Amino acid sequence: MALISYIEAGRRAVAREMELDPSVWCLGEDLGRGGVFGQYKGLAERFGAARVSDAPISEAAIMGVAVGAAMTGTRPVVEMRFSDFALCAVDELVNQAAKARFMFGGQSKVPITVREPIGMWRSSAAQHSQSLEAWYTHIPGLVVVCPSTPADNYALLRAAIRCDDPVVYMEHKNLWPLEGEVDEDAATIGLGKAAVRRAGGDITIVSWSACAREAERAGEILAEQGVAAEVIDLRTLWPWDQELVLASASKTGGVLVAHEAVGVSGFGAEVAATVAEHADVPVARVAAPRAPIAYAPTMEAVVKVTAEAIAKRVLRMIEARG
Amino acid sequence: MALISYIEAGRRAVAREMELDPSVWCLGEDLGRGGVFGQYKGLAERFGAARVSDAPISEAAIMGVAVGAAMTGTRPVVEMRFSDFALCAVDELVNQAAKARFMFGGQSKVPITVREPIGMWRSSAAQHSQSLEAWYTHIPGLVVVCPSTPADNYALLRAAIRCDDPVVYMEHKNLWPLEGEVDEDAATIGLGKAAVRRAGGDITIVSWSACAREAERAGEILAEQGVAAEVIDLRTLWPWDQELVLASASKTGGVLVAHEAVGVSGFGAEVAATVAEHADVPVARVAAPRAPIAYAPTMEAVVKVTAEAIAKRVLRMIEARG
Amino acid sequence: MSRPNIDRARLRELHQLMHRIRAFEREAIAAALDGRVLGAIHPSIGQEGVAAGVVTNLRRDDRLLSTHRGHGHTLAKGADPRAMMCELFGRVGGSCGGKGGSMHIADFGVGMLGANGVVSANITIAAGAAHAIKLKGDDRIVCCLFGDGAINRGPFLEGLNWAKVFGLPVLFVCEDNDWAATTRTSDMTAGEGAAARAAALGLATVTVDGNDVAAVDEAARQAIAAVRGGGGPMLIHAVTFRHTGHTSVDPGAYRPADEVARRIAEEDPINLCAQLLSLAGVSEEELASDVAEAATEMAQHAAFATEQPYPDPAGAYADVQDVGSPLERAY
Amino acid sequence: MSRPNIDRARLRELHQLMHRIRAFEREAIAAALDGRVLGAIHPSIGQEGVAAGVVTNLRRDDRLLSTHRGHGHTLAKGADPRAMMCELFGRVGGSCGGKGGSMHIADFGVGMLGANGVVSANITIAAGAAHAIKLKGDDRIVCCLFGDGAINRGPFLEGLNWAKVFGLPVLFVCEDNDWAATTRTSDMTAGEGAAARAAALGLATVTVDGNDVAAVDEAARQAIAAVRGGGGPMLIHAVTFRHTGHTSVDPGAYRPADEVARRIAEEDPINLCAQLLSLAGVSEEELASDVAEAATEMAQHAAFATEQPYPDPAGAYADVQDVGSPLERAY
Ligand SMILES: Cc1ncc(C[n+]2csc(CCOP(=O)(O)OP(=O)(O)O)c2C)c(N)n1
Ligand SMILES: Cc1ncc(C[n+]2csc(CCOP(=O)(O)OP(=O)(O)O)c2C)c(N)n1
Ligand SMILES: [Mg+2]
Ligand SMILES: [Mg+2]
Repeated sequence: MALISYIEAGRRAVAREMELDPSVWCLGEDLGRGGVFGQYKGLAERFGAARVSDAPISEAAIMGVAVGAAMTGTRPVVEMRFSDFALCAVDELVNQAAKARFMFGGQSKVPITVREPIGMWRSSAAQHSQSLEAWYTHIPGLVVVCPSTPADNYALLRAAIRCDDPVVYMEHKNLWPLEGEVDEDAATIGLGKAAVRRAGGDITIVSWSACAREAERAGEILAEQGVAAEVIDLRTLWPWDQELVLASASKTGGVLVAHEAVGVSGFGAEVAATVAEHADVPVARVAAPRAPIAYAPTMEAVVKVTAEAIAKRVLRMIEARG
Repeated sequence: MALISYIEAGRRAVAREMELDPSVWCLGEDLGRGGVFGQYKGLAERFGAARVSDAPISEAAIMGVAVGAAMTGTRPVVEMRFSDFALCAVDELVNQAAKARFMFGGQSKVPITVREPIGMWRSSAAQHSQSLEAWYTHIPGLVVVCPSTPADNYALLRAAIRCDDPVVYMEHKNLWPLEGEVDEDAATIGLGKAAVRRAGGDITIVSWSACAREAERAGEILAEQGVAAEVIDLRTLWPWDQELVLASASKTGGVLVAHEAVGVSGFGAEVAATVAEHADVPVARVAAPRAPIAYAPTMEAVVKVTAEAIAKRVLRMIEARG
Repeated sequence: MSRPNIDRARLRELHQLMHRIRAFEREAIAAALDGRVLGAIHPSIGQEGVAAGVVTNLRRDDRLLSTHRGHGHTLAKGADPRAMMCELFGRVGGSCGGKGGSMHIADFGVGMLGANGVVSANITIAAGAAHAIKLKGDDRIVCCLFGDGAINRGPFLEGLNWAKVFGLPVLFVCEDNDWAATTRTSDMTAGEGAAARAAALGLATVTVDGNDVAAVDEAARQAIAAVRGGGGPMLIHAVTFRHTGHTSVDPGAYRPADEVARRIAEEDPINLCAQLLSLAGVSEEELASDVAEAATEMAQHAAFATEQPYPDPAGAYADVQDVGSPLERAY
Repeated sequence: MSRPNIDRARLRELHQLMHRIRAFEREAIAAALDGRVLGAIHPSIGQEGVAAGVVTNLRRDDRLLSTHRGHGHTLAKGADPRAMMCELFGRVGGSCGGKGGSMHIADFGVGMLGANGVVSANITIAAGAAHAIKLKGDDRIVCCLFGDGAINRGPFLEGLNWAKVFGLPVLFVCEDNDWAATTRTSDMTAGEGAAARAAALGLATVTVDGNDVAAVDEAARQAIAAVRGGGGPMLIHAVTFRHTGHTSVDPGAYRPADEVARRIAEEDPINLCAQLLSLAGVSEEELASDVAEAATEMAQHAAFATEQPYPDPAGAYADVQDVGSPLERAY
């Protein structure tokens, strides 16, 4: 066990998989110098420039090259820098990577891990702050992972690299410095397994990524007010742990989904709809308004989902129960 | 009033707006010869090649050019041929068109209408059959329209072209030949208004695009079995007619959402979640499995949402009421 | 017209292959007309010189990336025509189990990594397959064919730049048939076209008459040797002509009839090849037997495909992904 | 060093403008260091010769599309530096109401249609603005600046091809500072670069020393006249150097220190311009006053911006769209 940061956990996960499997390699802009956030620091020195490869500013090529290289026996880790820039490579991800196995009748798999850092971070404004995880959950063929702790980032990134499906792997930029205990020898977590961050019997709060930390804090706030919230961090959005969520829902009698992304057609809608279909309990969502993200801190902060907002909404749900 | 097809209605809508407003123009591949489905037949001859412009196979440029031309006083109608190819222009639509007005503090609007034909159509397989309307509903700044009748295609396409927001306008390829009465002098329908296709008090069925025709047929099947379904065609997905749907839900006591797109994180999730949040009634969804669309007709047909499947699901909901 | 160094046997092989490609597509077009083939078919009739001349110079373990107009490329790479025909028919036994159809035909067993429904998308994928070869250090190469319309999409720039920057073993072939669907490509293409653009990216380029299969064969042989030898990526610009409409249902009325008629008469790669063979002493009977054999072979495959059942619908849920069932909580 | 035809008054103007740009950015960097500016700042210090030499040759009603490194371009187009400073500070009174920040700075009132956070995205937008001009038939032109890294993205190909095919009035300017973030661009760029690629697309091109503001001025004047005269799109390849890191927080350690020091010493456009002015008889005092005035002006703007409040949070919901409220059933 070691106390390391979320970013360092990601770095070590890549390094470990590169050690174990010579077919793993990384490609993306500025990786030779460690990547724009330092997620690849030292890896080019350790594994060579061929396996930790710089790239031109060519997102479409980065993704397309990874698809071709994955169909022919390598396991690329694709770095998109900001998930917003992955919008320059959507054909490659959605029409090619996600569909190749199916279209070709199973002749090929496309084992790529696409790292797409998401989220609001230091006044980055509309083109560097998006959280579009819901999009990828809608695309057959893709796996979607949104880790929120160093331990999960380590274990899930390793699982993603080992997975034979194309995985959209979304780290949250605001979590880079977050520290936590990581057991580098633990078994990898199965994709699709949620974590119960806090047990409770009064209400279920479902979240993921950085917002899961807010949900945990909301759990604490609520505890002070005598409400025992069960806080579930999905970690993986496709597949997602419906069993766990539905079991918790029947136990607590209510589910609130909280996420940083825009509420309309966010993944919270899928969770809420699924719960509504399968469990007869009230559901609610707390998410961002349908507006781009502004630069100025006041306007940026107001659209952010906070622990306080989550707790407030839970209290309204509890009240409504009468 | 005239009996015309869905495709012809779209053609006439564009022609009418081009007559009324000299700043309206169209751009896309093969428009000079009438467009790949004939949606622009005769327009180049009538309005000149400059206003009905061919384009290189450059989806990113087609969209980006439209953005620049829209910010400077023209109203481009962008033809993407198949919505699948619009995935080659996502940065331009999502990072640029949708955000420009906001990012620049209201200095500019981006009045583009992006025509993206969607849907399964004659063994077109995985890269020519997608329905990704849910994606665009998740993006602040965008309006999303999915008409299902010739009259709506006429009126809504005119409304879209007049709208100052970027509109993603999704016609369904399977509806091209559908005929219906169109009043070319009627007022344009407001974006965001749903249509009640069939009134009923037992259950609410919500749908849009080609699937709305299946929903209507399901209404007929159910009527034969003594179930009075209220069938709502949303027509516009953003904004969408929540008032109408919620009012119907309280009246009927249950809502089923049906759509052709993949169920997971489809727009049906948003509708179902909203209903579950605001009305205490059962909700259910009928939609495609999370799989790419196959070529062979047997495998294509099995994932299609039919009137029969909708009716069956409704009957299960009614049964569950006890 | 006489030529030095004509390898008669080689040319005869190419003649046979071109006829097989044409016969295959004639069957496919007929089947599309009568509803046995349901999806779109993009015939390459008239362009067989490029498919035959380029692709037969590849090794079986070399990789090929193709386009929406890929039957010829796929056959030339050695794919089983019976499985291909079944795929077009969407039947059991198809190369992709009926999931892809014409636009996604693939046979990984012979290194054919897929046609593609998105113009230009195969270019970066080809660069990726070549990148994998470089990482592994073997001596395969990748061949990537695309149309003249494809050079106006971003992946052309990004893919060629990538291949050159990393010195990858990939041969790009622009199959220039003058048209992109209903648009004359030159109307929408600035500058001198594929070769000039590739040259500006530092690639060595060759322009060749794509209707002269012997010339294509020679150019491809040389280019492939250079690429395999570590010379980095190259581009062949092959000028050819499609005889049919863009798809099997396109009458092609937008093209001047006289131009089409003239080019078919003067530039058909099969005719030109047959003339060369005649001059080289191949008899009319031999040439005719190439036609007949090809026709018979492909008619048999079409008849076979016609008899096959459609796939089990349950296949719609297979081959999606390892993690997360498509039917998990399906609606 | 002496030059024929130096227009002293013009050069002095450029000198003043370059100092204003530099002073603006020094204030911005200082504010980023102490937390008054929160978002990323990409300084163009060292590259002012391009901004000043090119953009001042545009008319006020011409249109400009810029990049993430766009302060200089924006100032040169005549935007209000006070509003710009407020924008960088995310305060009331900012050019974009505090919604955009440095990477999205825009002033439509002076034809500055936006910096852009996505590399290369401005190229097709610029083609579109030029397309609108052509449709309307007026005599404006569009100027689009981008970096040397931007030429490896698809929109470079698609946008230049489009502009040439439609004969549009747009001047593309590749501001080549040798680096793209931490990567030496030449390592990731095949062929001869921007001008060769543009030439392959049929554009007339000019390469100019971007650190010689007089040369840039002259090249831009000629190019703009040609473009405005209906000659179609052109590209200027301007070679320059950024003195700072990629962003204000980037120490730039990946660049050899000696190379950076040498290039700053030898190639600074402001120094070079001052030397020319000296030779042309402008006094040391006059030159020093340009520095001082620029510094004073921008310090005042920074002081002003520092005093402004942050915008009302409710602005987060405004300027989204006409149809459909962002708060409708918000959660
Ligand atoms: C990205 C994209 N845009 C548009 C299309 C529609 N389309 C299919 S084939 C074709 C023409 C392609 O022309 P070219 O590259 O010259 O190939 P050819 O058909 O002539 O063989 C077009 C526009 C597509 N499949 N993909
Ligand atoms: C599509 C995209 N990819 C990556 C980035 C991240 N990025 C911002 S600036 C930059 C370097 C750009 O280099 P260049 O075009 O030469 O401009 P310079 O910064 O040198 O002015 C990169 C990679 C981005 N903003 N957009
Ligand atoms: Mg062509
Ligand atoms: Mg640069």
